Amino acid sequence: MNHPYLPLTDGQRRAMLDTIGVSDFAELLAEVPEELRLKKPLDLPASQSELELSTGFHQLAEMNVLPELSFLGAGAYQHYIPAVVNHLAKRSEFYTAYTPYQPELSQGMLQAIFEFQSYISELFGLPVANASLYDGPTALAEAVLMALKETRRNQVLLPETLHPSLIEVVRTYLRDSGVEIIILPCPAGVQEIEHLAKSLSEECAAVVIQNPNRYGILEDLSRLIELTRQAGAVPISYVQPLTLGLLEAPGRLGAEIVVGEGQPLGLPLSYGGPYLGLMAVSERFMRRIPGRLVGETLDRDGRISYVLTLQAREQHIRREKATSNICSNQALCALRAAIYLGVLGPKGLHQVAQRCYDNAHYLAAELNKAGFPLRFEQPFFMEFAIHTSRPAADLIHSLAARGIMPGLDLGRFDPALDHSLLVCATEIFSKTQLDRFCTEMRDLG
Amino acid sequence: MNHPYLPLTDGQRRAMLDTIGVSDFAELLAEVPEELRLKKPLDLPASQSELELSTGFHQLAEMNVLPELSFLGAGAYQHYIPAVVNHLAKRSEFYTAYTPYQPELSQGMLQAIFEFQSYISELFGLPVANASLYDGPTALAEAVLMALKETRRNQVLLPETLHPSLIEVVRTYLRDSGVEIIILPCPAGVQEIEHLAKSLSEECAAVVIQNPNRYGILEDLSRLIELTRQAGAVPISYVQPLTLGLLEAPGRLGAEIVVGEGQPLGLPLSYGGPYLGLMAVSERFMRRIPGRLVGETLDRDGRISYVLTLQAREQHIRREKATSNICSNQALCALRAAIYLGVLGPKGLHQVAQRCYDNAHYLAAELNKAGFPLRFEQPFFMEFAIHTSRPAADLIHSLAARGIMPGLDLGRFDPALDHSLLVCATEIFSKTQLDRFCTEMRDLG
Amino acid sequence: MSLIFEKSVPGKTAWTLPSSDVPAAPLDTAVEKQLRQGTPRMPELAEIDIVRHYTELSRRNHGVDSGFYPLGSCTMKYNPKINEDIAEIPGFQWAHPMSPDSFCQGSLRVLYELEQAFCAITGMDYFTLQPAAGAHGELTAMFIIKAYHRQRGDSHRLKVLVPTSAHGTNPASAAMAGFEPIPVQCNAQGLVDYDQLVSLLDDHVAALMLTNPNTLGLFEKEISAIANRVHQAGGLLYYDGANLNAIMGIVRPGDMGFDLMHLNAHKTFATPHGGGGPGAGPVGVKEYLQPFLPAPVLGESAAGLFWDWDRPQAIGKVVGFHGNFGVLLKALAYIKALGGPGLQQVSQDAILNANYLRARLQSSYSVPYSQFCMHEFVISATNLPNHIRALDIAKRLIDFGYHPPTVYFPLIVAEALMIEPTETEDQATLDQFVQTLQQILIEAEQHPELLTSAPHHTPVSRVDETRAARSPKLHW
Amino acid sequence: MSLIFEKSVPGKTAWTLPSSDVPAAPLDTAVEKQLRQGTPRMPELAEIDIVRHYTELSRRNHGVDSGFYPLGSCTMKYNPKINEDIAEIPGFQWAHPMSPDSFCQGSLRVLYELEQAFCAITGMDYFTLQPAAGAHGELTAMFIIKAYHRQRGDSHRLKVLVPTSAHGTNPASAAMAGFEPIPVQCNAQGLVDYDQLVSLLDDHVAALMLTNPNTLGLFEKEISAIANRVHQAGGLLYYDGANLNAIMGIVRPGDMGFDLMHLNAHKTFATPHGGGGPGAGPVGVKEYLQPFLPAPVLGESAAGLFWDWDRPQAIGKVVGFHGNFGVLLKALAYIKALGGPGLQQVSQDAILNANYLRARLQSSYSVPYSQFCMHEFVISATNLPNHIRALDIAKRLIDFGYHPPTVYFPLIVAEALMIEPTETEDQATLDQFVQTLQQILIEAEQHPELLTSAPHHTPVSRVDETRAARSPKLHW
Repeated sequence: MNHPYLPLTDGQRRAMLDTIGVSDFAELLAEVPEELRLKKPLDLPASQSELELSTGFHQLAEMNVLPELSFLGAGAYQHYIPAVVNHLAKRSEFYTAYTPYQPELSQGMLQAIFEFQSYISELFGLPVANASLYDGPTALAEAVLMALKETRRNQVLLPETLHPSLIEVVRTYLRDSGVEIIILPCPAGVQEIEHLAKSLSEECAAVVIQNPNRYGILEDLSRLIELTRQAGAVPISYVQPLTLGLLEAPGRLGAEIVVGEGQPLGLPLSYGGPYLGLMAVSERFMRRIPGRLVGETLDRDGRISYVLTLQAREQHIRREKATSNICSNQALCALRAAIYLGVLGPKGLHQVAQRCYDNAHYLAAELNKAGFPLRFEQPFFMEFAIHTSRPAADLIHSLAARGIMPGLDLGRFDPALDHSLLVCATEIFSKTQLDRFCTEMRDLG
Repeated sequence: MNHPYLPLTDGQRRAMLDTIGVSDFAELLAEVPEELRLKKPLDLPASQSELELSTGFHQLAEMNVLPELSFLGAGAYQHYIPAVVNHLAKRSEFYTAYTPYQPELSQGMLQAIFEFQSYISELFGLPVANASLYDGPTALAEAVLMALKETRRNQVLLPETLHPSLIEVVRTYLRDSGVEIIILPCPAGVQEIEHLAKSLSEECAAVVIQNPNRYGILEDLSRLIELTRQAGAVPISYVQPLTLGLLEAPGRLGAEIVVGEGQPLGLPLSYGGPYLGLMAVSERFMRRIPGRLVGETLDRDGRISYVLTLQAREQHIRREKATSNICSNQALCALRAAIYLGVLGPKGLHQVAQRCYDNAHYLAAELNKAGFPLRFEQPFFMEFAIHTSRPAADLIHSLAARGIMPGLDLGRFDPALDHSLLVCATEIFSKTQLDRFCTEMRDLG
Repeated sequence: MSLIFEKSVPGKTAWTLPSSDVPAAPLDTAVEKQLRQGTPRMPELAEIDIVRHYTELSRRNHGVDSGFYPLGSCTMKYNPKINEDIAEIPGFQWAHPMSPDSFCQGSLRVLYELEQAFCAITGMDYFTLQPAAGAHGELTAMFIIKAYHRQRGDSHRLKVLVPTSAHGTNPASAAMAGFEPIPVQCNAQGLVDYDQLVSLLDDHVAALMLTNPNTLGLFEKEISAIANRVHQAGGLLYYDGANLNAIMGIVRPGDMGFDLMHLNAHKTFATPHGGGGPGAGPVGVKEYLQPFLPAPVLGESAAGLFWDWDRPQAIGKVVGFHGNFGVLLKALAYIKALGGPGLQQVSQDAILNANYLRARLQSSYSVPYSQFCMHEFVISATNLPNHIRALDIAKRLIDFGYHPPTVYFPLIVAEALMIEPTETEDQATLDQFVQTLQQILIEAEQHPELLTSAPHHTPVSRVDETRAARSPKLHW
Repeated sequence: MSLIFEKSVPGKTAWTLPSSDVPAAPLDTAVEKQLRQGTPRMPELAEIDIVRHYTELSRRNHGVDSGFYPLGSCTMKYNPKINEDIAEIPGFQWAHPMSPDSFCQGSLRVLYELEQAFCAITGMDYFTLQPAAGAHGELTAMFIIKAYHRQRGDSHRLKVLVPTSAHGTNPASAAMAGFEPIPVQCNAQGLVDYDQLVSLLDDHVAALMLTNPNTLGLFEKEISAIANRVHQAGGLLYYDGANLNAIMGIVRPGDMGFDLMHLNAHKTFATPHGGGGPGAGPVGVKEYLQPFLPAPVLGESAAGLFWDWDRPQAIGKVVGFHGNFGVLLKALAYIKALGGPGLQQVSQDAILNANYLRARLQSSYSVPYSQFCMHEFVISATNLPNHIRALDIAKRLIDFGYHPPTVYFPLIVAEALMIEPTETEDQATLDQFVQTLQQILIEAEQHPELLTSAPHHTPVSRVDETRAARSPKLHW
């Protein structure tokens, strides 16, 4: 069989079997019991040529409806990705490499990840950032596990204002572990200080605060962290990293673990993945942090070089005693994020955050004029919930027909909010586009 | 001014002016007469951000109508381009380099071009292929100039079956040169042997045969070449290189110069450029051939290496005595062609040519059944002219509304052919697609 | 080379944003209170600076496109370029994971077809595509095993048997899910010690984790008997799919008696691993475990495909959205490109290449196990002259343009070099590699310093890993 | 490294085509007669072989993304990445050049906007975008000049004056169009010898070809007087736009008295030159030369833009279709990204960088002309110790990661090194370059063999150009 992906020719196969000293391939399978062997071909469609693949997948892609304007956020955000991100991350020396186990041959990726850690450490305000985790929610689950181990306590407080998938993933990771998960109700759309104060006890290992929260609202982060620390629990902050162009690094406000979803940093939406789990921790968690860490060192000639370090935490050394089972991470996504942050620079980061803020606030004001008031009277950042007179699900379908995805039907998470829409406005929109959205909403709403 | 493309900062600019010893930039312009200096800003739109550029150009691209199925060829062909072509040609070491003047730093491009020359030499059946020219028609014009110089004769015979732009470009290059261009009428759609025989004289420097010709028809190449040689003129062959998967190399049939348009070898249509002028010549033209040549040599340590050679032909050495003024060529396009040919291999090249042939002949037969007979009863390769009962221009607009571009209105070149359509079927079409075309033609024709 | 931070020049920019006619919103007091103090320490650079920085970094890195990469257990096969282009089709790239299902029928179809293909290849009945990586798939499987026993009232089953040759992720995943991993020794043939295994089976055993072929590249031929005994004892059999590349079209985990498994899209299905990730670790189960799969699962109705959230016994979500879609998409493209016979040829060629290398190397190097291997094999660099170690050989290989094999794994072989050529190398590459390894042996005898001081042509020489760990410097 | 042909293994393939249900057509006798005898000697390779071959080749090449590339007269500036993406938008990439105009309004709009922008930048009235490269633009311009004089009954005007400092393409283009190039000397200031020029003007002069700033990077300050005299003599003034990068927003050829010009999209407008091409060499003319532009020209009607073929005085087509559209598209994107003030800053920074380098180098190297330069300048490597030549310096620069400057051009300066930093380098890069050049001077004194044996770290050492030309081997 000849195939572009299979460089062996029949002649080579024959010669190689001769060298091995067998007369046919089947002899090599001597150890595979006959009765287990597959008797029929795999039940799969026939091999496709590249042209067919290309055509077929373009057709599949066209079955997706891509709105002209989308105000859907809710954990995955459409930001502008500068062209250089793709051009550079697509250098094949990067994307066809494996984990940099051999540092001399991998200084490129190791340095890129060291720089990535530096960005995250700086943005999050904590000294130790890892080389990435799978995504934001799994990073949060790992954070919670760390806090449980470190405090040896057995309870976690999760405000209802966390994105539902955060709560779900943490639940999955802790199911049957004996850890008590307490969901704190937040009818006003924010975690109330008094309520957290009442809920905290000496059993609490961690409190998780998402800021901005699931409704795009800003929590009173400093005070929530302070309360948590006072109770001896670990304050864990969950962030959309681009908001940190305006907002203080949670680590500097006292959070001991900061995690977040790195997708906004130069990754396409891609129906939910691959994304990028971000994590930074305070010193005391350095030897507990899951995932790879790249450290600086010297080579034999005294040159600065980079290497995977503190591997004694990891599964391939410690096996069942490892801090986590994580092995693969999202290194290529981390590379993209690093390139993206390099393009932004400090001013660009501030500019993007500010523009998101401005766009969202202009849009909220205009939607309010158009008859869609805010659902929660709370300060927000780049996402906000509005009240709709028609069920949000209906509204979405009406607007979609005009090429607009107006946001998330909050009824999907909470039936009581089925007349609420979560609207997100990033920096990509012009005033004309925002105005068009408002006009269409007024027409149809 | 700060801009992503301008790395100097105002601080650096200031410091550099200080080092130079001037107080402001204007002093550096001391030699530029004040009265010539532009007094107002350039009349151009304001600087756009990358996001605006991206959006704006996508909007412009959408103003082009891309049919679902296009049977338009006529000198530019839609073949399948394997993914590796772009991935490899887009390596920035290739595309951000200049002409390989410094061989030690340019072995990559030099070897790639040497390999390109080897492919063209082999396909065309001649020993000397250059590193590329601008496009097929300019390559032909250069070929004619070479033949004129070599033979010291003063007349060129161009059959009417050459693509009109070939004739036009040759005319442009020879206007006012005193060279006589004789266009040989070809009412049957091919150059008739007898007619050429009658037209040839001792004044003739060259005869150009396009094969397949402007109507996709196969000329009687061997005999036309033979006649030309007998008259002491230079036979120049013009080819669509992919047909050479089936057809004999013109050099082996006696052509002394073979030129062609390399676009089919892995280049997108791109509204006509950048394309790829191909040229190979016999030994006697080696020191007359225009354009760059890469030759093999050795380095000081005896290693095989590659270098631009026979530069004494070229303008930067010989100035007005150069064989041509050419300096830039289409090296990056040649690189793409080389990668493409490497992917095809000998079997793939044959397969593509055969599939084009099969598809075109099936389509012609089906269109004939649908009421569109061949315009010329001549053997063709992958393009053919059909007779349409409605004006071809009308038919094109009717079919376009159904997503099909049926071909070229031959009336654009020759008013007498305004009820003729030149139809091209490459390897990219499935039978289903060809059948759909025939059905739509029957409906509308 | 300098860090990107060290190249910063204040005032440079690589970023542009359209000028805006949206009025600047006054900052809310809540924002004012949280406003970032000071400017983050990030570099200021022009576009060319960034391009040159990462271009240079890339040239200090080795990928499959750069040369042979026989990293055992990592299956570094060629990553087809068309798959990269497919993943960049805007309809896929900009589909939002929270869009209503009716907007995402293309993406859902991709996932659906991939589930079907994985079932066909593995003999499992259902798949979840959520897990983001192999170890994540293992963890998901452990959660499923736990849920299964709980539902049967078997919550006391907390032991998971793990062969000592297993990947480190196995015991780690079991532990993370709250199980107690119990090691099972290997016998002299490199296979699971059947008797010891049987002796460990009791009603506290939740599962056996096994990869087959195992990490020595050897097929566990007693697998049917093992499966029977584990099942009889009430345990489940979990298949670590890291080595699936050895068996496609030859045997199927589902037919060998495994109840559930994960696979690694980035290994077997050729999706780029990008310097450590992303990957994808889909988990397949037999019918009876289907209720426990993470929610949501794909359903099909007259209106098309949809996410079915009504899954009362599900273990819950294991990622934020639907898994690493971009990776899964490439895996499907790979499967479609090869088809059934092609995938079988993949495994056959992987096995052939490994046995060929093994046959050619066994006159020079110690090959600890005598039977034919599957897709990879281990050599042992013991008893080499001049105290040369496996690491020295690995580093010396770098000088010849090779990425070294995996070293010091599996732990049960001393001075192990674990070689996995994959099917995407041809005989000529393998022959050159053999020749190099033979030459290195001669060097070990005659010029051992060539090995101990290797590598010589890399941007840095052998790095001090101890120093890095002693006083960690983890950021600029 | 081996040629791709040498890597061939019969039976390998990297190509697939869908299986076809179109019946195989019997070959026509005409085809039978012309059927290729034997299989062409092309390599048979798998996809990975091709990928590794070209990846390795790329790593043996230097581009702007790899480092500083101060190749005088070639304007090796940074190529913005967004422009590559724009050129790959399917609507542009798959527009057919023979499509009816109504199908191509997007592409036509691009060309139209670019013509407008070029007019604004150069002060010309009309542009043709057909010419495929700079030299091709020169040739087109020569054809236009010829047509102009013919139409005026001045067909005897066959002399074209060309300064000795001009690019070789100038005399070659003039000759190719049937003119007789007449050299004009330079004076001690590196400028055109005005008196000699005047003495050459007569009624056989068709035109003067001039680049301003000239190839020494010096501004021809007598340009107004020159233009007057040439015009008085009935000649036309042609501007070689190779050095346009020096003057955007500062002066315009149209305002300096030039009648027509070409420009180089791949130099001034940052489109990649790809190892020698493609480029684009649009030609701009004043109103009175517009009738002679190649046909077709862009027209605008109520129905949109269209190609106007009704051009009786046109010189004819100079390329097969509409020019290098993909290149022109990138040029427009570049112009839009910068806008008017941005382009002015481009030229200012190009001038500043050149003068800065010149100022810093003049204490170490001989700088033959004393006035400030524009975007580039020439140093002369004469009187160096130990018979070190410009070429040695160039080759030694390679060891430090630089592409050398242009050497031995312009011909009027002995041992010339022509340095053009462009505006896309910053001060730090220039400072390092200066430091390297100074160090090389010290080496020339102390270790001349370091220079004469350079380069040392490249895949090949200094190559034997003579051998290549003596017995040319031009293919495998």
